[in-house]
Amino acid sequence: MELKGSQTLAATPDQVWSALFDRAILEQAIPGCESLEQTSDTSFSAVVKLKIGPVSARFKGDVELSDIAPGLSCTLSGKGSGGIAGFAKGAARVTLTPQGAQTVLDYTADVAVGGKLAALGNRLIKATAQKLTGEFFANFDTALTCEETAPAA
Amino acid sequence: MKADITLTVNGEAVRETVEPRTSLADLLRDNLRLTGTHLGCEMGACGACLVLLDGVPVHACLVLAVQADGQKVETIEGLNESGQIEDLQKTFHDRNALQCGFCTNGMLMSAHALLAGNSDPSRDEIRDALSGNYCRCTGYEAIVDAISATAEHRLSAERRLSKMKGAQ
Amino acid sequence: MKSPAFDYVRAESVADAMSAYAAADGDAVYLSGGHSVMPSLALRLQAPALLIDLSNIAALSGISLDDGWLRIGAMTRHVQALNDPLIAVHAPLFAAAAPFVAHPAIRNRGTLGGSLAHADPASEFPAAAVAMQAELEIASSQGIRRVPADDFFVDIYETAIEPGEVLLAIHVPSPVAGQVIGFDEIARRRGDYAMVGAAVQAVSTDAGLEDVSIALFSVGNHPVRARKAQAALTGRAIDAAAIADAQAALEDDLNPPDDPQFPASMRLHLARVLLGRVLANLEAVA
Amino acid sequence: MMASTDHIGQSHRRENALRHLAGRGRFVTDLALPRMVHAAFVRSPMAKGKIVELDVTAAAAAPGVVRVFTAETLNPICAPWTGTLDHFAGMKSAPQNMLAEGQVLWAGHPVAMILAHSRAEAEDACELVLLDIEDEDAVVDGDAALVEGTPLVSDGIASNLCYRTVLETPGLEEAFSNAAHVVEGRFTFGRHTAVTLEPRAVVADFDPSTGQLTVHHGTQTPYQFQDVYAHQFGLPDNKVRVIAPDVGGSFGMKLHVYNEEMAVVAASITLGRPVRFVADRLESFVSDVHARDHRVSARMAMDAQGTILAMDVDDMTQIGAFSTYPRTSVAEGNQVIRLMGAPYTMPDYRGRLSVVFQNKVQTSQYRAVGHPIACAVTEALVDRAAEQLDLDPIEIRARNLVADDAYPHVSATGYQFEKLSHHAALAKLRQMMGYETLREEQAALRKQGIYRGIGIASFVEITNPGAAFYGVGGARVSAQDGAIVRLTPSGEVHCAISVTEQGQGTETIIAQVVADQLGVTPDQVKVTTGDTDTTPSGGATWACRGAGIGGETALRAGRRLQAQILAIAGAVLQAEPATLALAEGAVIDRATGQERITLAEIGRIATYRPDTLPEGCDNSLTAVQHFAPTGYPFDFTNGIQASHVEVDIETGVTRLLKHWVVEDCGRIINPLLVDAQIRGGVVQGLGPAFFEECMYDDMGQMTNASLADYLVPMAGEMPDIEIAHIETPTLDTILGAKGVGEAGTAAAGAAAMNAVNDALRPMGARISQTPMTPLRILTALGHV
Repeated sequence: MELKGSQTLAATPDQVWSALFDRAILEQAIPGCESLEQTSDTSFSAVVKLKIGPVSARFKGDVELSDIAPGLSCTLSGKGSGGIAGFAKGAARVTLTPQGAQTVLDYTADVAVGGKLAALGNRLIKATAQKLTGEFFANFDTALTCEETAPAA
Repeated sequence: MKADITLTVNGEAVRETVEPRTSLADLLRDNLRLTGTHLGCEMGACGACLVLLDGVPVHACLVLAVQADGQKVETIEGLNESGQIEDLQKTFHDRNALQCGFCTNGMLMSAHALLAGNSDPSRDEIRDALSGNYCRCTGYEAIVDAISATAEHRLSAERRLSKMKGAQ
Repeated sequence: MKSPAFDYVRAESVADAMSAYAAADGDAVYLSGGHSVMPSLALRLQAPALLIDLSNIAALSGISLDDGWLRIGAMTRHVQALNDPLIAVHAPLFAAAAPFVAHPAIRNRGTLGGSLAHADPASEFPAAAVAMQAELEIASSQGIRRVPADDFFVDIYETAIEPGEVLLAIHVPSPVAGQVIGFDEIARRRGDYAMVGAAVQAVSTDAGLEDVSIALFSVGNHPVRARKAQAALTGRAIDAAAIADAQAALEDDLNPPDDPQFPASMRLHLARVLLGRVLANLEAVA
Repeated sequence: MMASTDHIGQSHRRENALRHLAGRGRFVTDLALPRMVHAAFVRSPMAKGKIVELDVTAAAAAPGVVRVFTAETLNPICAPWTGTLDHFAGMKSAPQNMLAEGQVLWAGHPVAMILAHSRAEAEDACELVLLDIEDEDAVVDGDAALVEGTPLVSDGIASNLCYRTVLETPGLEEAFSNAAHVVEGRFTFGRHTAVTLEPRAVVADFDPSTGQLTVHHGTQTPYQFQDVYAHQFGLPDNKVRVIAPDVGGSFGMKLHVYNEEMAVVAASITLGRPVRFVADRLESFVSDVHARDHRVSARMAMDAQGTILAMDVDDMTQIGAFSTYPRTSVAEGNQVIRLMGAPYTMPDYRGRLSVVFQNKVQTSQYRAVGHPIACAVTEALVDRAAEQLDLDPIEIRARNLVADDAYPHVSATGYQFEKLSHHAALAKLRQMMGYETLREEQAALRKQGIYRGIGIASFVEITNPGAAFYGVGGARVSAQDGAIVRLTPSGEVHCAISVTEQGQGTETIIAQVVADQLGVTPDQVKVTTGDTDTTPSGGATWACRGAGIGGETALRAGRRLQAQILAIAGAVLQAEPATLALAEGAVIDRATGQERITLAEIGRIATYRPDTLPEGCDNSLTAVQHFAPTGYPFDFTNGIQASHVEVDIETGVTRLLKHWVVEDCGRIINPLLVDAQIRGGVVQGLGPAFFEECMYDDMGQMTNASLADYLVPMAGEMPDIEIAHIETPTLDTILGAKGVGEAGTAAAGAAAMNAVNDALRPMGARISQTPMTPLRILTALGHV
C-alpha cells in the first residue's frame, strides 16, 4: 500500500535534516511511541502502542535511516512486531526541498501489515496508515518548531 | 478474578463460577454441556450460537456469562423439551430443512422469534429474518419453506379455532 | 478465538463507571451491547485489564420527549430504533436506518450509543445522527456537555468522547412541518456494512427545499456532510435538474478512500447514484 | 429374483435430522474426554520467511500450559507426507511436516503447538511465544511464479511448477484453420473456501497402556485417516480407530491431511492423553484448503452452422505452497481440462494445464472438483458463439449437445459416457422455465431500463469413481465400499456401512435400499456409519459415490442376507427357498404372497434355537458384502441449469431472481434428498459466482479472513430453485443410481455468468471473472 504526502515545515532543510536523526524529536513524532532508544547513528529501537477503534496493540521494532543523501533525502524504514496481532512494516522515502525559510518535506511511503491485523483489519488499515503517517509528520513539525523556539541549553 | 453467577437456564437455576472472559456460549457448552448451542464464528456473524436471553434471540458468543447473571436463558434443549417449537421442528423435518445440523439451532431460534412477531411472513420477510444465519448445506430454500409452512399451519389452526368459537 | 483475561465490573451509575475507568488507569473498555467489543476481544485485537458494563445504568436508558428534542438513552437497543413509536415520529432517520443495521439478533442487543461511540465509518446510525443534526450528551469528570453530531465524529473510529468519558444520550430535534427524509444504502448482502449509504433530511416548503441536511457514509473516515450538495438543493424543488446538480456537487464534497478492492471512483459513482435515488424518494414525516 | 422397490424412490425423511432438531447432534466440537488438553497453534504472520528465533520458554511456564511443541520436539515422531501421485507424471511437491521447519511458507503456517487445560489458556500462552521471522519475498501470483528469476516458493522444490500436461487430438489445428467462426475468452476464477459451519475439529486419544489410538475426527473419510495415521505414526492399522460422528459440513474440505490434525495425534501419542483441536474461524480461513484459483484462456471453433468443431484451452491453477496429501492438488486442474466441452459433440480438443505453487494456503478438492471452471468456460464460449452467429442460446445447444440416442459416447478428452440425456433435459428446462415468456419479459423490461438476463449451462458430472481416480496413482484411497447387514434376534435390521453421513442423508438412503431387499420398512433398518471399528473399510463419501457405490454395496449386502434368511426359512418351512420371498417383515410365499413366517421368528430361531434347525443349515443372520465399481471408470450424470438475474447497471449489484435445474442422476433413491443436494449445491456454486473470494494482498496476506469480510451466500440473496428430473439409470449396477451431490455446484456459476452477461449485452459489456462483484460489473460497464 502506497502513501504519498507533503508537509511544509517551518525550518531550514538542515534543521529538518538533523531533526530526522534526533532521538527526542522522533520520539515525540512517532504516534503512540512509548520508548525510543538509539542503537546507532542511524537506527533506533522503538515500542509503540497503537489504538485504532477496535484494535489496540503494542509493537516492538526498529527504525532505520538509510540511502542517506545528507540534507536532501533519506529512507526511513521501520518494522514492528505486534505479537500475535501480526506485524507492520514500512519504508518512507523522504526528500527535502527548501522553500524560502521553510522546507517542503515530500514522502512516499510503502506500508504493509501482516498476520491477524492484515487478515481482519482490511477496512481499517489504509485509513489508519494514512492517519498515522499524517500524525507523524504533523508531530514532527510541532516538535521541530518547539525545538526551534526553545532556548538553547 | 472469577465471578459467581446465578442464572436460570431452561427453567433450572444454575450457579457457576466463571472467569469474566467466559462467553455465555462457552458457559453453556463447556460448563453446562448444553452443546446444542453451536459456535461457528465467535463474532456474531453466523448465527449458530443464538439463544433466548430473557426471551429474545441473542448471540451467545457476544454475551459474557457474567452479563447473563440474574437472567433467563433458553437454549435449543429447553425449547425442545418445552414443546414450544414442536410444529416448527416437524416442518423442518418434513421439508428436510437441515443437512449437517450445525446451523439448525440458530435457524430455529430466528424462526421462532420471527413467527412470534409476525404470524404471516412473506418469503422475503423470512429470508430477511434469516439474514444473520449462515447455512452452508441447504441453500436456504427448504428452511424458508419450512418456516412458511409452520406459519400457514398456525394460521389455519387459529382460523379453525375462531370458526369453532364463532359456531358456539 | 477466546478473549484474553480481564476483570469485569457492572457499573450502577455513570460516576461508578468513570471511577472504575480511572482506577484502571485507563486500561479499561466500556461495554454496552458488546457487539463491537466482544469480537475484538475474541480476536485478541485488544486486551484491556477491565471491562466496565454500562447496561445497568438507569441514566443511559429511556426515550423521552423534552422541549422539542427527543432524548434517546445511549443504551437504547437497535431493535427499539426499529419499533419505538417516539423514535418513529421524532427521530425518523434512526427508524429508517434500523432495518439496514446488521441482523435481527444483533439488533436485539446492539445499542445506539454503542454504534455512535464505536463510529464505524460504514455504519448507519452515525450518518443518521449527523443528518438529523443530533447532539450527543457526554459525561466526563468535569460534567456533562452536548456535542453536535457534526463535531462528534472526528476520524475513523474516533469521536469527541475522550478516554474515560461516557456517552449518555442522543438528542434529536423533532421534525418540523414539511420535513422530509430519505435513507438508503448499497450493500453486498442484507445487513452488511454499506458500500455507500446516504441519510437525508430537509424541509419542503413552497419555496423549495430548506434546511437540507445530507450525511453520506462509507465514503470516508466518518460520516461526511455533503455541504455542496446541500447548497445545490437549497431553495429548489426536487426535480431531475436539482438532483443532477446535487450529484455533481459530490465531486467536491467527497474525497473517498482508494483501494484496489474498492476504488475511490467507485465510491463516488455509487454515492451519486444512491443520493439520486434517495432524493427521488424523499418521504414526508411531519 | 423379485426386486422390491417399495421404498427406493420415496421421499423418506431423515431420522437423524430429528436429533439435530432437538439440539442433540453430537459433533467432535462437543466432545470432552477425561484429562483432555486443548491445542492452539502459533502461526506465521508472514507468507514466506526464515525462522530466526523461536523461544517458547515463557509460553511453557504460563498458567494452565501442559506442553509446548516446536518442530524440533514434535516432527520426529511423524513421517513427512508428500502430495504427489504417479499417474500425474512428473508432478512435484515438497514433503510436509506438522510444524514449519526453518522456513514458513504461508501466512498461517503453524510454527508451534501449545497444549493447555483450556483453549483460552493455550491462546494466552501463544501470545508469549517469541517468534522472529526474517521475511522473504513471497510468491503470490501464479503467472509471476513461472517467470524466470522469480524466487522459489519454498526451499524444498526445484521449480514453482508443480505439474504440467497437455491433452490433444490430432485434428485440433485443422479444426481451427477450417473454422467459420472462432470465439475466445480469458477467464479468472477466484480463490474461495469451504467455510463449513463446524470448523475442522479433532480429538485424538492415545492410550499407551494398550497402544490404541482413537481419533474423533470431523471428516468424511475415516478409513483414509485410519490408514494415514497408521502409516505416518508407524502404528498397526487395527490399533487405529477413527470416529467421525456428526460432521458440520465437509464438502471435500475435510478429507485432506492437515498439519494441525497430524500434530494433535502426535501430541496425544507423546502425552498419552486426549488432545483436542477445534479451528477457530480465523484459523479456518488460513489453514483449511481453498479452492479453484484458475486463469483460463480458451477458444472455440465452429463451422458456419454453429457446430462446435474444437476447443483449445489453457488453464493455469494456483495451489499454494504444497500439493495436498493424499489426493494432490492436481486433480482439480486435471478435471478442468478433461471436462471442457463435455456435453457437446466436439470432435477435437486441446487442453493445457499448468499447476503452480505460491506462498498461500493450499488449494485442493472441494465440491464439484474442476467442474465449475470447465462448465463456465465452455458455456460462456457457447453463448459467445451464439451471439456471433445470431443464434438463440437454446438453439445453439440443441445443435451441439450429444444426441440422446448416440451413446455410448467418448468425449474428445477421452471420457466415456454410458448414456446421458442432454436433449431431454434441454427440452424440459425450456418448458419448466417458460423460456419464451421470459425472453419477452426481458425485452419489455429493457425498454424501461431494467436489465434482466437469462443464462443457461449444460453440464456433466463425474460420479461413482472407481480406482481410476486415485488408486492407480498409488494413493491409499479406497475405491470400494463395504457393508454388514444383519437381522437382529427380534427381526429388526442393522446395517453398518463404510459410506458416511454429513447431512446429505446417506443413512436414510442406505436404510431404504436395505429395507427393500429385506421386505421391511426403512425405519426398521438402523444404519451405522463413520466408525472404523464398527463398520467395514471403504472409500466413504466423496466424489458423489455415496448413493451409487454405497447404495449398491448395501443392495448387494441386503440381497445376500435375503438369501441367507430364505435358506433358513426354507429349512424351517420345508420349502424351496426359491419359492419364498420377503415382504412386510415376513417370509412370504412368492406365488401367493401369503405370510409363512415372520422375520422375528427367523431371528429367534436362528439365535436362540439353532438346535432346531436341520443339520447343515447355516444359522448366520449376518451378511458381509464389499463392492467396487467395474465397467465404466466413472458413471457420468448430466443436466442443465438456468439462471435469471437482474443487474442494476448503476450500482453493479445483481439480484438473483430464480434458478432452474434439470438433472439426471440415474435411479433416484430419495427425491427429497436429491433435491436437497441440488439446492445446496447450486447455492455453493452461486456463492463464489457473486460473493466468495479469498482476497490476498501483494505480500501474500489474506485480507478478509473473517465471516464479516468473506462473504458467504446468505438467505436474503439466494433465489428459489426449481428442479426437474430425468432418470437414466446406469446399467453398471443393479441399483442404477449415480451421484448428485456436486451437480448443483457444477453449473450454477456458469449459468449465472451467462445470465449476467445476457443482462449486460445491450450495453456491450461483458464479465469473465468470478466473483462477479459490483466493482467488476461496474468496471465492465465503464463506470469505474
